[in-house]
Amino acid sequence: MEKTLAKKSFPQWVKALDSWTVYVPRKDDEGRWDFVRADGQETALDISQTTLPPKKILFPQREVFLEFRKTQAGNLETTEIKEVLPEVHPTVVIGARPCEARAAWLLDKVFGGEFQDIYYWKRREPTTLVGLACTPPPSDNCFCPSVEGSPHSEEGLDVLLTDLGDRYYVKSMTAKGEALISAAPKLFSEPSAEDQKRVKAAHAESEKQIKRQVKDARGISEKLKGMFDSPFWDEEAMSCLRCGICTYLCPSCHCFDINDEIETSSPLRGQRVRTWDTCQFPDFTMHSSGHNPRPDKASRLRQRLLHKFQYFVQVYGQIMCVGCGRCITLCPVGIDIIKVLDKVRQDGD
Amino acid sequence: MAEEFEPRIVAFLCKWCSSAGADLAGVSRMEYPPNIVPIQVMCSGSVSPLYIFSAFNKGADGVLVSGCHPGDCHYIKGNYYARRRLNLVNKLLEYVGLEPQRFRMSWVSAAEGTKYTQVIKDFVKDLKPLGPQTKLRRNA
Amino acid sequence: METSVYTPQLAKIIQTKDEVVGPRAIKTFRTQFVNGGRLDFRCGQCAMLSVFGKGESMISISSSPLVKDYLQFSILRTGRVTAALHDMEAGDTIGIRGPYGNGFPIEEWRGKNLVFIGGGIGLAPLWSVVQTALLRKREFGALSLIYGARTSKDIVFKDELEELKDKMPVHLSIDVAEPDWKDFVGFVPTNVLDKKPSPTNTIAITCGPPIMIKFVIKNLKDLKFEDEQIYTTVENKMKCGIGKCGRCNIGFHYVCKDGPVYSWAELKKLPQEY
Amino acid sequence: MAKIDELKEEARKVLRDGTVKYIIGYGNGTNGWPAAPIFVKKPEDVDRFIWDPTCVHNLVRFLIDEKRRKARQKQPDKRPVGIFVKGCDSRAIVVLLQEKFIERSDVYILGVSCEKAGVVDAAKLSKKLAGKMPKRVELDDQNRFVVTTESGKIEAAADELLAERCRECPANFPVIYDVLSGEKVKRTPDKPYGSLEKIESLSAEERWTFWKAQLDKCIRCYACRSACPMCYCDECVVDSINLAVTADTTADEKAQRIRWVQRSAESSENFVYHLVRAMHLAGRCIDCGECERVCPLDIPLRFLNKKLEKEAKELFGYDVGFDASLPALISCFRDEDPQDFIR
Repeated sequence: MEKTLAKKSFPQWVKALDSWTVYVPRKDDEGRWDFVRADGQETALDISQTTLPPKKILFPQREVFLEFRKTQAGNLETTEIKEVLPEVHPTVVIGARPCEARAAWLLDKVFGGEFQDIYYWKRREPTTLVGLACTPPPSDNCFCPSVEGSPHSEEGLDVLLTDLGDRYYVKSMTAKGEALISAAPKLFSEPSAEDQKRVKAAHAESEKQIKRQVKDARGISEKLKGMFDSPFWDEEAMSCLRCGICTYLCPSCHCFDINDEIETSSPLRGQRVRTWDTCQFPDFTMHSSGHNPRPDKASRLRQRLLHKFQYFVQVYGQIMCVGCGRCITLCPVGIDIIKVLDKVRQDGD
Repeated sequence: MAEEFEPRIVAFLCKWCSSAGADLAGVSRMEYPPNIVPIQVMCSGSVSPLYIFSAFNKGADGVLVSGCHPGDCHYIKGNYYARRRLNLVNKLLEYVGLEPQRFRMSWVSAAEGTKYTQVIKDFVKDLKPLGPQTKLRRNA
Repeated sequence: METSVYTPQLAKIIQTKDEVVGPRAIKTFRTQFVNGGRLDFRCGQCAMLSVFGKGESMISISSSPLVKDYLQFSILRTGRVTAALHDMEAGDTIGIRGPYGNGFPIEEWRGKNLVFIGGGIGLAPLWSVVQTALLRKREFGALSLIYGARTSKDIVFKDELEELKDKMPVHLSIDVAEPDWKDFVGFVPTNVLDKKPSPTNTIAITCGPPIMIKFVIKNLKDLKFEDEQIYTTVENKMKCGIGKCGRCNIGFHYVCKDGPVYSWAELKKLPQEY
Repeated sequence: MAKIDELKEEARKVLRDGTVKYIIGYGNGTNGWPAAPIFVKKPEDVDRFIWDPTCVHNLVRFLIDEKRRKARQKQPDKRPVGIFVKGCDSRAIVVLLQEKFIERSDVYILGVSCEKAGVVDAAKLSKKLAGKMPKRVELDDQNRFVVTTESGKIEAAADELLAERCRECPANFPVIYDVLSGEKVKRTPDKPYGSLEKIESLSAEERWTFWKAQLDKCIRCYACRSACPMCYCDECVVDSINLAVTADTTADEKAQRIRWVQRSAESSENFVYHLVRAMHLAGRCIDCGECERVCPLDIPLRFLNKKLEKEAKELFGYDVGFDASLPALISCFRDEDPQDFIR
């Protein structure tokens, strides 16, 4: 279903979605974007570069798996566990970037398959992603076309909005998307032939405005297979500080840790909790004996790149990186995976 | 009578004097509120800021560190180090907005049973109006 | 109501046995599910044991799948969860979820001789397939076991090994000579060279510390064993057990899901990341 | 800011005659921020070094990695490592020397004085350029920053874009160096702790709401800890298992290790982490501002450490990073240390 929505009636549309929990991107006074609950002050959608991608809504940093307690009756001690499944209200994320929705589409593959991760799906199924095509690209480090995405890609999205100046061109790809439109049908009108021509032009133009690119990503993926032991990684990781920015802020990074967190120790009461984890920290792979298969930052930079550009391709057939540029922009020491990948392509030995 | 709020205080008592002062108060059957959870440490200088933050994290309404008067320290300098370090902890807690009455340091010698009970009484009196400590507390 | 793959079933420890005492303590546990839980598994598969309040730990199931009334785990005391398990006695409750891992491809080994080569706690994962092979003795060729530990006190399943001696040749070894030790003295890989198992129509399965596996495989190659005839298990840190938390990978393989059992032919192609 | 041409010659010389293993400095970054740390081993690569107001990183952090690398090698190369330092960075070296973490012979210091100005504040510049990235930033002779972006040049008074720490910098020239470029312009900031007043003037409740709102943003990516030259513990209070596990660490040691901070990024856990880190930096933090710069959520962490630096100065008259022979702040005392808070 394809419609158009006047920009000035965008706030009414958000208000009309009152049976959903609506998230919109908002800029705080330090100029940092983040997804926040809509509170009626939305005017129009801006091209936004949120620090934390919508991943924080689908795959939150903390998820309680189960609660455990020990109860003492006389000398009989019983252990009880109670599974805690999230009850998630139907949710809409407006203003997600097409690359972030593409990352959600990749996470669907990881958390689906033979072992379904019910905590992820309890949040993913009721969530509708409304994307805004990137005309122009939100960051100077965007490179989605190089990794089989585009500023107007539709994977993972339920609705794609394209800014045509005074109105949005609304394309809904799924039933979930159509439900949002039918929540306020009178705000939408049929697209004219002129609109359709302009939206194609806008999409074509948006691809030209992408400033950075990785040539032959699939070729690099092949070449990476033979580079496990190369000293290349030591030189590239020399300035790495081993922090977790590049992975925590990446829309497609999904590694996590599971820990028991104690509220009271006797009688024992606590929760088993999933939290984000990163391959950049040493205790991610450290054995109880102290042996660490990935002992230094070079092996961890190699893991981050191989996982995204080689392992994921071998297992799921897709490149895991969606080209949003966050890890490049926010790296404190300027490690730039585009530069690293180009070096792999040019002289990877 | 409404259930009156009883603050729970974690008290790090130096083994050589404050803890002995507490024993003296007990032996002399002095009355003082039962709100403190005493933790005996070898010296007030050995109380790490981490213990204090962790006590507040686990729900303490007040934290007391009680050591020997300057000059009485069994290890000569322990209480001088504590004085400097816990002064910084006090300033930092105040700076992030924790109610200043919640953290207290005192000198109580082994002979000052009465002073010990007075410190506890004052501390409980200060904490009662504040209600439970919810700021740094872990709400699992 | 669908339940999560991460939620363990509750189980009671019905029996514990101290295999090894001291700093490298090993204890064997037999567990039974409470309120009708069950877990069907294949030899060499593992289960994630939960000690609530401490965490989880991936342990291989050392009882045979043909034994239905209990699950047996032999655990080395090495960290937070395993130390908590060692402090438990019969009647305590733990959580078990699984089974995880690909397990030994025992059906493919029909009609072949099986040589089990274990080191220290490595005998635990092997024990499941040893017991199963014994219970289905007619389907396999000759069975034999080469097992070693640092000292005679570090040998696990001491009584069971005695019984095993009349069912198959058992070649024990300890690293350093001891007064009343009559069997082989030296490392397990050297014991393998000494016993010279013949590679014809034989599968060698080895588990133990990585350094031992490395040299056992080298020696087996010297004895003309083909890569496809050598199987081993790989140890990596695991948390989810179902190939999602991202930490246990060697190359694009997730050890918890695609492993931990590998033939040397497959493992050779993967990077040295274990 | 002083030029580094003579320093480059010096760098070429020491690399050519091998007295230095490699040199840590600033080169051109590609991620949109002009400067990025580089490591030069060969004399002909010395021309890659640049020096401009975007050289904000504190390179002393890499001396920690160097020490760890040497500890892992069987026959480590004992030659010193060259490093470009600003005034604040040099004070970080003094603290590492004070704590005997490195030897003076481990490091060959190329000092550059900031003279009249200092470095730009990344957050202020990004706000001024509305998110766009600067191509080049220079300081002209009227002490104004000239910022070149792809859509032309912008000028701004130094004061507007200068990093907070530079405005309050007690000594914007290296206090320790082997070679120095630029004069030592002594500048006494009128209010050395001026930036704290904004928070100190708030009431207790307002301060709490401020810090709770800020620390609730924290996602525990530990960039602040990773960037800090003073955070070099092998085993940190927040790590889930101890990192310093060796083959002979007993099971009991690992099992009885107390988990002081939970892994969840909950407000209570974030507070314990940041408060403990602030206390561990008391009298050691040289206010290089890296913790604040690298934080992806812009949490004003510098204010935590600056507060303790101010207390250390006012309560105990303790200056950080100027004298390597001084004992650490909390392992010394004076009889006249205040004790009014003890009752």
